[in-house]
Amino acid sequence: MSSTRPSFRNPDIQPNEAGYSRRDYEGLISTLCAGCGHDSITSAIIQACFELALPPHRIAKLSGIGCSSKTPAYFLAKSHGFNSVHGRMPAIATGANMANRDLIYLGVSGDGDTASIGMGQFVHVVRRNLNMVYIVMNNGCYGLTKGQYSATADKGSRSRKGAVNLLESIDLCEMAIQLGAGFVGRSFSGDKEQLVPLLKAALSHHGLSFLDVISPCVTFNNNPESTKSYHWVREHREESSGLDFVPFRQTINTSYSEGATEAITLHDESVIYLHKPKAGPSITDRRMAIDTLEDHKAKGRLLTGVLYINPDSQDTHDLLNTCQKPLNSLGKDELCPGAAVLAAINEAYR
Amino acid sequence: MSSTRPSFRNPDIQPNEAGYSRRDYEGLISTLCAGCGHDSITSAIIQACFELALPPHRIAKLSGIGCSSKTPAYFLAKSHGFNSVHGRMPAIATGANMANRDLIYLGVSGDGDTASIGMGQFVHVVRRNLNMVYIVMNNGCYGLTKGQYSATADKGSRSRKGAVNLLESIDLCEMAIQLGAGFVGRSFSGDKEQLVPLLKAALSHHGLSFLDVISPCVTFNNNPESTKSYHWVREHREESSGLDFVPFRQTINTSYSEGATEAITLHDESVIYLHKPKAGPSITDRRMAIDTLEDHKAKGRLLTGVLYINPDSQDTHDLLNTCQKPLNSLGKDELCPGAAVLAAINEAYR
Amino acid sequence: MNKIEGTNDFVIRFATVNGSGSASANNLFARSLFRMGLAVSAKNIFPSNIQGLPTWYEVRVSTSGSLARRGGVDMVVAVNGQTLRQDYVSLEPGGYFFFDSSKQLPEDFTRSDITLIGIPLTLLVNEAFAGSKQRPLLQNIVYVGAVAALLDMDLSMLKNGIGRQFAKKPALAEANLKALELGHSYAREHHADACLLRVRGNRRTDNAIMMDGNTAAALGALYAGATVVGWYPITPSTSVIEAFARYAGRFRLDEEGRLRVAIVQAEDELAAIGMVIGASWNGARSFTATSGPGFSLMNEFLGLAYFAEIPAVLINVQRVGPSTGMPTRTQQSDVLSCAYASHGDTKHVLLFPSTPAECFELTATAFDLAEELQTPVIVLSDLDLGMNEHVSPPLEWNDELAYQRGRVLDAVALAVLAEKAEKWGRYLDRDGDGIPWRTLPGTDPERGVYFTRGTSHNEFSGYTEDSAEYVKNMQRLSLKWETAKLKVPAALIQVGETTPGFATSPGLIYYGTSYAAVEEAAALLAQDYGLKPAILRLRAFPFGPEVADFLKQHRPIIVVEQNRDGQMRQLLINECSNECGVAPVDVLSLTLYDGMPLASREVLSGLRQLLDEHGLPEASSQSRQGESA
Amino acid sequence: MNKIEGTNDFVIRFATVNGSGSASANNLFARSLFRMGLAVSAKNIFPSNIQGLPTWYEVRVSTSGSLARRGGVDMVVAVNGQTLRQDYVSLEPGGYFFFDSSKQLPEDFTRSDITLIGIPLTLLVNEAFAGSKQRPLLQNIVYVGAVAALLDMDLSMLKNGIGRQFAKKPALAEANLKALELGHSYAREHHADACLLRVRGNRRTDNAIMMDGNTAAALGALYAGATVVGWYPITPSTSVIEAFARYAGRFRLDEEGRLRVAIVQAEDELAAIGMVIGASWNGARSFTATSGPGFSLMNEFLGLAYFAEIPAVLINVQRVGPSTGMPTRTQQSDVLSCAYASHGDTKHVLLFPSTPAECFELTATAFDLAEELQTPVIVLSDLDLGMNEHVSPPLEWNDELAYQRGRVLDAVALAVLAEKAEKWGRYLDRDGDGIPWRTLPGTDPERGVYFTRGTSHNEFSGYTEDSAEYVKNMQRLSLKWETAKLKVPAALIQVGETTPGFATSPGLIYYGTSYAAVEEAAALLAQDYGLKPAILRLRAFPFGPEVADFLKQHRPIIVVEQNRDGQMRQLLINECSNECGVAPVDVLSLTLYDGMPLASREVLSGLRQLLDEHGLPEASSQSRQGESA
Ligand SMILES: Cc1ncc(C[n+]2csc(CCOP(=O)(O)OP(=O)(O)O)c2C)c(N)n1
Ligand SMILES: Cc1ncc(C[n+]2csc(CCOP(=O)(O)OP(=O)(O)O)c2C)c(N)n1
Ligand code: SF4
Ligand code: SF4
Ligand SMILES: [Mg+2]
Ligand SMILES: [Mg+2]
Repeated sequence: MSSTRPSFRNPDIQPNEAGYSRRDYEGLISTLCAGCGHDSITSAIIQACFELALPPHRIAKLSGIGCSSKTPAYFLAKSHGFNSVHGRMPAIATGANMANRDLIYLGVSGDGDTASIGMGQFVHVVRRNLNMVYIVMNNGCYGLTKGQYSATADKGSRSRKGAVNLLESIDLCEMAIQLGAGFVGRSFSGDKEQLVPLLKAALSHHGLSFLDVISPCVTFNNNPESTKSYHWVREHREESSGLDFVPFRQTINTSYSEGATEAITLHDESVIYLHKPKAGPSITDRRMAIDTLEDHKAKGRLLTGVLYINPDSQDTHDLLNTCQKPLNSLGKDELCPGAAVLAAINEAYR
Repeated sequence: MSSTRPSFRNPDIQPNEAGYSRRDYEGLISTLCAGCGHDSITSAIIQACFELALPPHRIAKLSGIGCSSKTPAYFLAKSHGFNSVHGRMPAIATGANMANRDLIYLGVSGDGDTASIGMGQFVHVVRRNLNMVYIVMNNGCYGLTKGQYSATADKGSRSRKGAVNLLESIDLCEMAIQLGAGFVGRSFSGDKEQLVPLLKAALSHHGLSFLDVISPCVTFNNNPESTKSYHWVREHREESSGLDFVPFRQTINTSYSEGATEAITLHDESVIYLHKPKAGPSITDRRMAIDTLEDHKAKGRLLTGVLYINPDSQDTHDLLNTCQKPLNSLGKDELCPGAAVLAAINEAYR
Repeated sequence: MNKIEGTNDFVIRFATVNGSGSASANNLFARSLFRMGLAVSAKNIFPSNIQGLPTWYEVRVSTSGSLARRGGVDMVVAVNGQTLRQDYVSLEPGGYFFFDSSKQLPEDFTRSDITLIGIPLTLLVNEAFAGSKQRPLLQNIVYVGAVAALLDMDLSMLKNGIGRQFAKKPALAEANLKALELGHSYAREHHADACLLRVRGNRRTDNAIMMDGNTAAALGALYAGATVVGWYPITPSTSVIEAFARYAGRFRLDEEGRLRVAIVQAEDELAAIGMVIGASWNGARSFTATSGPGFSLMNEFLGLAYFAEIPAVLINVQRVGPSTGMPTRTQQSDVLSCAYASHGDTKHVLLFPSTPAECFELTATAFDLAEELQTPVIVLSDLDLGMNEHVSPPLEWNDELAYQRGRVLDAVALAVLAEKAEKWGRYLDRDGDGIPWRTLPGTDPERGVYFTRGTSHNEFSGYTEDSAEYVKNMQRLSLKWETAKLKVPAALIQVGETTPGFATSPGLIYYGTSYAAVEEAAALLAQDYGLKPAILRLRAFPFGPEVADFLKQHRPIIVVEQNRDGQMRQLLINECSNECGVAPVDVLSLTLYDGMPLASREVLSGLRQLLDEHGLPEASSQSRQGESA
Repeated sequence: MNKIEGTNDFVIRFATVNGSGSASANNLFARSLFRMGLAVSAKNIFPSNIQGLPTWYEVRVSTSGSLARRGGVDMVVAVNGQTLRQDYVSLEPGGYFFFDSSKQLPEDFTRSDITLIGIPLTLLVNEAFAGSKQRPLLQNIVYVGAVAALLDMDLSMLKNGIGRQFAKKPALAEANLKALELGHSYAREHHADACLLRVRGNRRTDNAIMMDGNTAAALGALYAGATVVGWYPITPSTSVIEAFARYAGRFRLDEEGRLRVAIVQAEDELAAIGMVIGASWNGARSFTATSGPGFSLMNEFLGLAYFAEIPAVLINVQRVGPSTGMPTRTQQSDVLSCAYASHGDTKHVLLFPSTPAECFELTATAFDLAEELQTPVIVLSDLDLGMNEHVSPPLEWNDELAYQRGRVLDAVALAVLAEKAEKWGRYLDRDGDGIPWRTLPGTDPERGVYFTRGTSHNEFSGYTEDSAEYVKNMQRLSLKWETAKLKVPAALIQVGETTPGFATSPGLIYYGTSYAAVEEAAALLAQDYGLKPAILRLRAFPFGPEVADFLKQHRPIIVVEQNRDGQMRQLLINECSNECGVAPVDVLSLTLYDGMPLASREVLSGLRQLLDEHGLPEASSQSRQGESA
């Protein structure tokens, strides 16, 4: 389908351009339920990082608490990871990113972790446009505490026990777009074809990339009346546009425009090519993006793919005007004004 | 301007239909800065409650922490009040409302109190559509802690000290509409003509009524480059539509339709009449409401007035299917299953 | 080899995989023993995970009637390949290793001090239930049947249990009964005399129930008239709310089928406790249930409730900390953080139930106390008590007793006050005990209104920055604390016997879920060493005068608790030592905090070690079998 | 009437309205006294409000050099109508009542034991500055000029001060100088001999600075190399961050004008501390500043940092609790909640600065300790220390000393380890002191990676639910705590003298901002009663061995602190009494917690009362003038 997808047939054997094999991006064996959507996302993350040839140790994995938040243990065993507390991944990510702007930050959260207890932090990390990838593994329920509805459960959705959810559902993508995220996408754990390039594009974007990935909980929320079930998503999904992602090293030598209806160049000169069914509204128009989302919702359809990109977004460091050198690498000479200055300061207080 | 505005000229003397004078709705003397927008909102609240002839003791006033959150001490001295902790008014309001669905809940918050520390609670109280009026006295800054930017400060807005705010601004009205609030309005502390009927309508609505009232902080954020200053708001404001509110007792006997382009009947049969410049999109259409808001923002204009109403909204009690009788009034006979039932329960565990 | 033998006195551990249905089979087994009248303790040791990881279920039966975990394993039913080795090693010498002989055991499984009991579970089931999707579930029942055979246990209770469980699904009932027989007859046939453990029905537990503490606490709240719940899911407290919701759905419907209760799943624990405070302020009985991490998030609001004097009931089902810790293991380590939660000078009332019956009783009491004292009351349960099913006295309720709603002035009372021209202020101490009178919103058009705040306030709830008014209010709160000491449930004391070699009888202090293990250990002390310590079981904080008395009378004092830092010991010294003059050096700490339900053997050996220094005599009688573990 | 007299020894209170510009005038006055070399203490007593409410500014000068608030008021400058009566009443007999005589005093102001000094401030200003918008501000300078005249104070320092302040606005400087003269000459003319208080320059405070503790703490963080700040505004901690940002803007710019620091205004305190933890985990020095309510919100995250062993520096500028309490009053009441913050078994390192110099020093130390111990370190300041300007030794920095970054393995160290085939695990105790080695993200492609978690972990940071591994880890944390005792700043001890009538010299223990008042009270005890107690000033928790020694040696022990419940006393007993055997009854509590900066008179009278029972001798010399207040 996509001309850019690497053709390695046996990725475990053939290394990527940085010399890492796919196995170098794997993690511990998952302890999640067999069939859990989260495991598929885990493997898409592995694939995306492998394909992008990211050095694993330059990635930091962060998460909150929940089945979803356990996944960082199951990918990228060569990356430092931080499984923090419930709903507070964004704060940890913000601090970590402030300390070292040179690493890649990959945050994983759940819909409970983000849309309930973590709502405040979600809103504000988006608003600050922190340079990170923020993935919500969205199953509409609290997996780890055994299946309570979460705030992303759709109104009218039915749980395994038959209870109908009457509360409004929170659309995290729409919120993220509204709040100024630079990159927003939605996908489905069951569709690696879409998820992998989406992840790659998100990893290359400068600023906050938010990905809402519907990820069925087979144990507690996979009955067909649940809008977060494999069945429902497969039936109601629509793709915004086909997506090719061409990382910056390749863009220099290649032109991949055939058939693409829109090409968006990111900060690092990677390019996203979109293949839309018809030449629709541009994905870089914030209001259009929201409108398109709402349109699909009104029709009872779930729109997936890249939903919005602002290729020029400024991240938190840009906004704070911090130096290019990672703050955690500054030496005492760069940090401490010294005794002589202190004498002058003392003087000013006499 | 409005045919329904009561014509009492000296409200201190003439009582309302419930026999209360305007003074019965007043509170302690304000200790806010002279000229603070919050004081004007206070007086609009007094006016609205007086005009609606609400029995003061049937109202509960709730707030968080901040200059704004102090105001409940300055109105409705005959109502129980609860000045709680920073950002947590919604939780207190939720509990209180659950305990007694028969009182009127008037929550006051600030933009710091709601859009920063209180963001999570704001989102979720809206989502639950709690039957209350939720007022944000929005000055774009933290008044009580001396003027730091809040999350509603507009991007590009300049503080008194000259610092430019680079972060995205949060539009609480847009969020509230998106999250399912039943009634959303925006106003300006400097415009009582608009604010009083808006408050009256909000008080009559069943479900969550959210009011974002721009309320300049004269001490820390009233320079003309601030988009929350008297000057700026006066220059950039636009009214969605003129507004008449006719409480249900009066609607029975009167017809006030002249010139109105839209009439919306609330749950209690009160009617809101809108007078729009031209017959525009209906205020009961959620997506239109968001669109109109965004339209004005794009033009650099601040839209005020009723922004959205869902006259059929279901509140938290409706969603939870709780009994009509206030829970705090139930007696032991209605609450306690008794020893005989307990014996049966014990039996089931043998 | 000496096989372990005994009737109604052993420990069996089922080693299985979670999410595989073994829990219900194991439960069937334990409950059947209970129904036979045995003193049974059943501990579910499960991972923080939904499916596929090792789980153990430990069942102990005791002739002495002890309901404690004992320690040590006499038989292991090792049906989880992941832990086979560990389970093999864990077995006591003389014990029985029950395994699925469909597969060979590893070659180095060469213990000669145990008895191997192989049952080809997989093969049996595959054969008998070919094609059935239920096979994995039925396999669990097969081992139950086999174990029953080994113990020479009457099958009727097990069959009854299956009947009850599948009352509405006869096909399943039939399959399960078949599986039970399958295991039973295989074991009979192939391991007829292998096992010397026996089960015989008796009547030790007449009238008792077998229930988890969370259900009991939920019922306590229901009976006490709780109507508003704000909560957020967290293990191991979630089932308190689930049980409450279930019973409310049955017993709290009005004529129109509407609920006389509002249960709000909050967005987090900050909101949950906020809702409780809002509802209580407005006159409803309200509560939340949570565990450590959630409790930590409630700190700010608890200070508000303390200072603004708003009732609130909080059930903290403790798990292993710090931080996320071990969410599915038990501990008593939130004592200090609960007692002094929130910044500033704050103290909170705590209750410590020991059994499901007490979870019921003390939760109900918590509502009375919270309203009488106008302050938060925290019921400190724990995972062991809350989630394991305990044999317990039945729940008791006296219909004659009224709810104690505390000092609330209604419109009539306000009118009377006004007539008598008596002063009322929200924080005015009219009665000299530190407890003021409150009013509820909406009470009266003219009287009794006040403004609630977390800022400093005077007697009339007016905002104040006046030093004297602030101090006066804080001192009244201290006085209220003194009043609380006399209102909370008193500690329960068992008198000891003067012990040769000791100046006084030593004093044991414990609380909560430690009770069964401590009581058993104390009984063993008496039996084996002739040492009969006095025992005090704390049921509440603040401590009543009986606690200081006890501290005064006994040396040494040993406080047994399930945390690292001896948190309750610290509270005892902080709060009582001024009164009773006890020197901290005389208050010893026995802390056992590995996350497992307390085992009597561990307590006993800990006590012995501590008492040794004080001259514990030689064991008088024979050391108990297997006690060396 | 005996007028109060004295040179360089008095208390003046300015009673004004906040937001009226009086603060800067009062400040000018106090700083001028300081520049004259006097020992001056200046306390701003302000409301939790922005404008229009009563504010006091209390200036004390002492010949003895004490920098404490004294208690009592010798002169009040009563220019706030709202508090006129209260100010009138508050005055000591013999004192001076300075008022705006543009208006008449109420008729019932009839005290005959004080001297009235009327100055028609409003009239003077209206006349001299007709039409000027600056009138309200200038009026403040007028009273300063008048007070200077009454004290016979040389105007040069005041004039200098005005010159400095308005260096860039000559027109304003001129107006202010005129106002100063106006007040001065009016007072000279009309009240020439009214006042017997005098000010004479001397050199008591050579080399000292006058600074608020928050600025000093900010500088400490700057010097210690803090680069990431997560914070949320809250009184009285906000100015720590403001000062830090100000200095960072000057001293932390790179060549391109970019900041070598990231200061993030968080959405709340949960996020603020989370950012600190994230940044510290990633190898930056990071801190936050907050106060009580904010601290309560940080409980959950602090438990994570404790358990996952992540450095974090937190400055808690305490205010009056519980709950919102009195946000603009001072207290030391977060001691217990900081020491044991978060659920589960947790303990945190606390530091207690007493002066701005120590705010600087201990904040810098906090960063070293946090990284060396890999744990949160909380600097416990308070509103008095943080927001009032104190005369203090200058800030001191030694350029030779390196930052102590603790045990971090970089790529080279990892390679060396690998070569030597030595084991490394994130939580492995290689050195036997409980402190493990950490690595930073991004360090090395192959080595040193680990997974950080708040769940239970083994030595290699793997998730574990194993009881033994859990306990081992917890015990290592206890060992680390023991190690910390020797690393934290030791308590400072002044030896006492054996006191007639006492078995040993009594021991005074205090900490933090109480220092000036306690030291002065102790000096007075010695002077008036010949009683010279030993004094121990705590500077850190956990306590070093010197603290237990001190507790062992002195009777009685008196712990002076600014909270209701004697929180530090509890910590002392909890942590030391096992070692030193002190009986809690011997540890007395002097708690003064009304929210005002501690006054030496109050401390003295409190001490006397407590010591009386132990046979305090009669006052030897004359009781000090005015001390009866
Ligand atoms: C403060 C706190 N509250 C509650 C919990 C219990 N808890 C653990 S995971 C979880 C919900 C997880 O839901 P989600 O984020 O959707 O993840 P999922 O398991 O569905 O992937 C909760 C409530 C906790 N760990 N900490
Ligand atoms: C937990 C907590 N953090 C911080 C504060 C300090 N604080 C008091 S009011 C306030 C901000 C108020 O801003 P806003 O809600 O906009 O109210 P305004 O004063 O502008 O009306 C803050 C941060 C607090 N009281 N509690
Ligand atoms: S419970 Fe649900 S979310 Fe959790 S691992 Fe199982 S399937 Fe996945
Ligand atoms: S500081 Fe600002 S918000 Fe606060 S009272 Fe003054 S003007 Fe109003
Ligand atoms: Mg989920
Ligand atoms: Mg504000």
